[in-house]
Amino acid sequence: MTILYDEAQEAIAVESRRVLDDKYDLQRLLDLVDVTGSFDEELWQSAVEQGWTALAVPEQYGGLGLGLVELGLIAQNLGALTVGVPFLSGNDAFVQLLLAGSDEAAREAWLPRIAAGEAIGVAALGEGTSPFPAAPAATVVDGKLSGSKAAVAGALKADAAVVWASANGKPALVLVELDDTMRRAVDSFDNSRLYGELVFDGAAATVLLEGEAARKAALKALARLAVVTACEQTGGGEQAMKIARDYALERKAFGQPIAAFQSIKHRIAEIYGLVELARANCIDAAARESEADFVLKACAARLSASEAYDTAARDAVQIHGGIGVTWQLGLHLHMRRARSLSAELGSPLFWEDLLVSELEGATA
Amino acid sequence: MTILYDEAQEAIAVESRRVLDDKYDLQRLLDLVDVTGSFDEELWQSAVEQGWTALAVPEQYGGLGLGLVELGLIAQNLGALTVGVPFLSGNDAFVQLLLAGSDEAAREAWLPRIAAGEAIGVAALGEGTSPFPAAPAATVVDGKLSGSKAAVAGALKADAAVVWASANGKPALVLVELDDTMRRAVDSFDNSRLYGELVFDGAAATVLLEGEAARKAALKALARLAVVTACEQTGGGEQAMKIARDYALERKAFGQPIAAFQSIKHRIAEIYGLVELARANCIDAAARESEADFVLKACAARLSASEAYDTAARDAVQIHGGIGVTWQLGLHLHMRRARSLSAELGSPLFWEDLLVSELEGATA
Amino acid sequence: MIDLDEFRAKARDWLSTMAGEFGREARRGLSPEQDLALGRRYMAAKYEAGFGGINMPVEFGGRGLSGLHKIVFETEEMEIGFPTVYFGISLGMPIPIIMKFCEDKAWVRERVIAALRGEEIWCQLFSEPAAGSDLAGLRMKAEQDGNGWKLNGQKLWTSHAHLADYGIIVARSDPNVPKHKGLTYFWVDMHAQGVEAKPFELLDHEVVCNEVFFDDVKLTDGQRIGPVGGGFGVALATLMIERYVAGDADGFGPTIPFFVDFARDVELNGRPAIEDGRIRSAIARNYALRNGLRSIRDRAFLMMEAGMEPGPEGSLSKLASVRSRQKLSELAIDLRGAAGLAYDPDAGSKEDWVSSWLSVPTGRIAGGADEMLLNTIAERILGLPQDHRPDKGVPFNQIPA
Amino acid sequence: MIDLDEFRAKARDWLSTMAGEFGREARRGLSPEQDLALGRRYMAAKYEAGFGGINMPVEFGGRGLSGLHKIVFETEEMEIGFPTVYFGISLGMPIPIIMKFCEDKAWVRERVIAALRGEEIWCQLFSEPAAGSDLAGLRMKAEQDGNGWKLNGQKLWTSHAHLADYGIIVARSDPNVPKHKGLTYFWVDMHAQGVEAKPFELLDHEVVCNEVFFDDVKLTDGQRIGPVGGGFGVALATLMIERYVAGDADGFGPTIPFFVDFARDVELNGRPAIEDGRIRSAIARNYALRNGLRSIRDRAFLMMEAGMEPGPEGSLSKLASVRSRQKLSELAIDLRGAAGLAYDPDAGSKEDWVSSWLSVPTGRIAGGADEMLLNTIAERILGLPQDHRPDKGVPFNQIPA
Repeated sequence: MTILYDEAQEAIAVESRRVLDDKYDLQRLLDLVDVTGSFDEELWQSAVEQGWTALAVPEQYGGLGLGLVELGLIAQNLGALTVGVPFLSGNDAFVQLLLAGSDEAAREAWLPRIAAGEAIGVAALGEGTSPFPAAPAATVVDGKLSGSKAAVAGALKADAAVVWASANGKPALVLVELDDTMRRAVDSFDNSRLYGELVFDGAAATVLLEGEAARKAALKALARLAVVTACEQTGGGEQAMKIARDYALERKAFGQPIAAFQSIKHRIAEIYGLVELARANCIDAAARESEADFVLKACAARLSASEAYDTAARDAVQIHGGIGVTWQLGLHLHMRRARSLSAELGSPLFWEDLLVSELEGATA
Repeated sequence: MTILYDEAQEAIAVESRRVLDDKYDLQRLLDLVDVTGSFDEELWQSAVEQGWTALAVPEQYGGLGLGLVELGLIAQNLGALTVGVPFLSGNDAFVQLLLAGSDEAAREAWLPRIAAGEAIGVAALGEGTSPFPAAPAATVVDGKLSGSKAAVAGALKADAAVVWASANGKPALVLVELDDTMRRAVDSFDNSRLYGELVFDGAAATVLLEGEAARKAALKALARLAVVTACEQTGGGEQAMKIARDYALERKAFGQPIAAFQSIKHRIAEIYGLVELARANCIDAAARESEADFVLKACAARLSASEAYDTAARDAVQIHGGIGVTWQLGLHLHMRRARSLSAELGSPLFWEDLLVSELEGATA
Repeated sequence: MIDLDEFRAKARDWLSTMAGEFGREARRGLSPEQDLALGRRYMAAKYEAGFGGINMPVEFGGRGLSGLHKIVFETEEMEIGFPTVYFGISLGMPIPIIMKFCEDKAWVRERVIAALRGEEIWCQLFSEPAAGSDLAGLRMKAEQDGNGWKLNGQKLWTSHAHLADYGIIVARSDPNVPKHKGLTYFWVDMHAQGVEAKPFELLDHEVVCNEVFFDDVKLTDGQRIGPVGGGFGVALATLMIERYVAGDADGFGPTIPFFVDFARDVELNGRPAIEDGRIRSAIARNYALRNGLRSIRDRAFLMMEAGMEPGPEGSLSKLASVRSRQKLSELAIDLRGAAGLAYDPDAGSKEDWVSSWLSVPTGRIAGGADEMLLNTIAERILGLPQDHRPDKGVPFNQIPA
Repeated sequence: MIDLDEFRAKARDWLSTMAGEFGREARRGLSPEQDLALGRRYMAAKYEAGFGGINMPVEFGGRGLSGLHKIVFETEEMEIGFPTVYFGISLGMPIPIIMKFCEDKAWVRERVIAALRGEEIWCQLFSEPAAGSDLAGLRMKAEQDGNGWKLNGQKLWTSHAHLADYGIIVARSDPNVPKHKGLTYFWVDMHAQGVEAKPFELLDHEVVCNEVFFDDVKLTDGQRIGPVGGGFGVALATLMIERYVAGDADGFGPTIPFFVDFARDVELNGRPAIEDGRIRSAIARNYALRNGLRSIRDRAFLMMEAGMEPGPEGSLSKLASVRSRQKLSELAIDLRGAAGLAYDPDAGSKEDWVSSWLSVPTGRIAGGADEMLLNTIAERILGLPQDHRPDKGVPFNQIPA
């Protein structure tokens, strides 16, 4: 796959940004921060109308049949505006895992509803501090799932999950409807991510994949989740950088714009570099989904995008001085989102380790 | 012990610097860089005349009976001028290890000669990449030492060594005369450190300490070596910072001194901070030699001084632009010394691990 | 004068008897109003016990001890988490300034004692929307008005202004001269006609800072502090007072032992995180940095005790410690992965990583942004040139806005 | 035009047949003179084989292919370590400039072919003792002299000047106008009366750079390139040519796989270092950075191939890759502890950590210091203001030295 965008892709990027800019409302986003279980319903409605939920669902299931590149472009725009709708990446991981399995009935039951925006899915892989435990403690016995899975974005509103669990002493991916599942809501510093732990107590579970096939599918889904999230982080980082640049051009101190001071000017240039490296890694990874080194490339995208967003958000606040730490300016939305996106898929340390393991595999 | 210098200490600092400034000869130092086995004999003669070799030797053995604080002040000045005499810290470690043991005959044989500058001693603790292996491979059997010890500063000219070895399955510190010992000279990027591996093949060895007592004494000697070296690094870092500052004030670009550009100005300020933190840690450690947390404090001094010198040397070269990378300016002497002092006692990773182990011990 | 060790022992004794009524645990769950009221009672008790105004002159109601005694007391006091935050600025800058500059000594004594007892609170009205790091760029207008003055304009970032009874303020009395030269310094009654403090929220919902509007606020000339046009000098003197205030090597965030305990508990790849090299590196590096800061502070204390001027390296404290706190807080949150997403708004920033991380950006800006601190080190300590300043020597009203 | 993949295959075939005679192994132990002679023979062979002047016009003796063909060839060529270093600048900037600006086409064609065959070498005489980053601050004097010109002054940092037959030079023809406006550009004969190149050593003993003195060196007006007073524009055009030259994501130092192998071999606490979190972090971070740079480069190639202008993010390559190389080289040396102190002056900086570390500071300065690159990104890409420049618009001879 080429790493240059084609015209259709350019159009998706421009059009999705236009829709989001239209709907953007800072006050609404600020209001979401403190309320556990809240999200931006109005914007989500637009997303469904725009067909973003159908984007990466195969055409035979009512989707548009597009891929990771297109999804990444939307994610980048969502990230830029710190939107309060956390369903894009979770839906996609759910879809991918159903596609990886061989349960056609499950696909027919869920994929059209996901595409139409009538249902929300998540992938529940992590437990405790690990985003992908080698031997998951959640266990399926006789088709019943028990155990708890770490907080996942969107979990508080999700209708179904694909869960990384143990079955017959082997790892497995199982499909669970969440109607009766207890969700332990997380009161978070970024509540519109709808974080909740999922606590299963004998929930009916359909096994999609088992053993090594399950592990491979889960790792690939995690990597794809990482790439979509990295695109979101890159978009956030770029936007924080631009906000800092614009402020530095406008704000004066000692008779000149603060952008004229190299401590500000060079810092913004460094952030630009981090953002462009993240973007380049995202583009590279998105184009290599079917290659053997996809997980490796996803790790690179994840690491550089986390660093870019983290640095951009932190420095944008610092460059703003006092005004940057006020509630009402809302720059802290980027600071919060940078942190939540960094933590929700596991720490950078996890991704560093995974990258090196992949690299060792490749060069051994 | 107080952390303020008394008058005698201030005098040592000022006087030793004066002597060194008098003897400083850039060309002589440049000439030493490439010649394995070379050192600054003229300066060493002055050091002996000044009594620096006697400084930390107890009075009963012909020394001045001063301590780590005074030694650190000299080391700081030696570091500032990247002198080509690597004997101060090795001598001191050798003396300390003889004092830690109970072999009075060995003390009487060696300490007066060390104090008088007639003999040079080293502590040979490291093997391979480790500055302090838990189970040294060098072994003493029936009073004969075999095995090889990692490169030590000053080794090519040393007369005797205290060696960290195994004896009867336990660790031990043994004294060895080096007259007949094979020294594998290291062709180094900083040759005036006189690096050589010591290769023992049945050398006569006197056991000074064994078992846990040996381990404790060796660790303390290593910590003391680290503090003296940290003082040397701090002196080097401070000097590199001053050289960079002076150049930045003098060199003009775009119609003003380059020091007026914040990228230069703030970088020098950051180095100042690193140097002062290193100095503060050195002072703290030197004053706590008899306390239970001495090793912990020594690790802190070592780490911050390595970082300060490394950063100062690297940035001083960068701030100089083209002229900074010329042979003749000699700024690379700081770059070389920063690296050699960082590597010769084991990597920063070793010291990080040791610091945390000490901290865990203290807070467990 | 009482010896420091003896004083420390006495202070500890007294503080430990107060911990139950006023300490961290007693404050948990209080509303801001209740916490302030508790704070006022604590200040009164402290004053009665002889620990109020430790280094202030006896003639003004203080105890006449040294600055070191004060620092010793406050270091002990900080450990227990008393509600003293409302009085820190009040007693830190405005009270020393009126003691130094105001002529009506009886009035000053009344104010000092009321402030020490927590009955009155003072604020410091310096920053403005267009004057933060560049304090001399301020626009608050002070016009001659009969025998007195009239203030018009807006201040910003004023801590505790909404709780304050009095304030010290710098205003522009002459816009026709270069900006540092046209300022005059006053004290103001925060309850006077035309003063309005509007508190606003910071990013962690904390309500400390205010916008303060002045609309034809009348002052007597007796409220002037220092000469007309000499306000910048008094303002600098005010800021210099901050210099020797005890810093915190932990940047007012969690300590290294706290992180060590955390790193023992949290898992990384199925093992305690503390066994991982990256975590060991973070612990070691931050320990070394903070140990250096503590050593610098201890040396400064010893020098002050010996009657010497401490070295300029004390200016590293805030810069280095707050950055260290920021990075370590981020790492701690990330280490917990999905488990690190929870936030307890009642947790304190010395005991909770998310609280520490959320409030640390304020610390990097308040009391001098990193960039200004680096400039100060570069210019005052290292003798490097000032930045280019196009406003230098230009009459204030001719500087482009 | 031959398709890129086919071209790459042909290039690889030919290069592999040359490796034995001219590659890295064949060069080991050669004196500088022998290595240069080998290089000249390699260039001649390359020209004969049709790989000289790949993207230069056929009329001047080139092959008329695209810039991408050239980059493809050079990427393959770099792997084998041929002695091409003496000809890089010569063919990179001066030759394209004379092709573009000089009017005597027959003479140009002779020069181009001689340079492509390694028979003649050109150097670029820009920097001076007081004009490095600030190129327009140069002082080399060009005075009208009859119908021609006379040069007096000193250049510095001129790579390979001591080997060069010709050079391009910028000199000050009018000190009475602002500094960018008083410059004129020429080509010079390095063997002419009054030209003296004095090579000097860099910190790793490498002899590449020269001081070059000009003492009443006479030029004809035909040696002028561009208009009188228009030299800065031609100089900028020269520097722009560098922009699309292939970078190296490894900063011309060791690769990540090389570090991975190293980290498997070296021990830390008795275990392979690669098992340690710090080492894994260094590998992962540097891999991600360099993978990003490679992706940027690949995208730029594709865009050029598609006839589009590549994005400005290509300007990150040197800045990021050389810093990455520096940190990784330092880490590798430190990891070896006392065993890392050895130095082999014959080792290459892509295969040896000490060599890489010793020569990397030159890389951080040559071709634009980090600080200048950051300024370029900030100003040209992000639209941030230029630094304060007290010399702006001031006649050159009134700028304080």
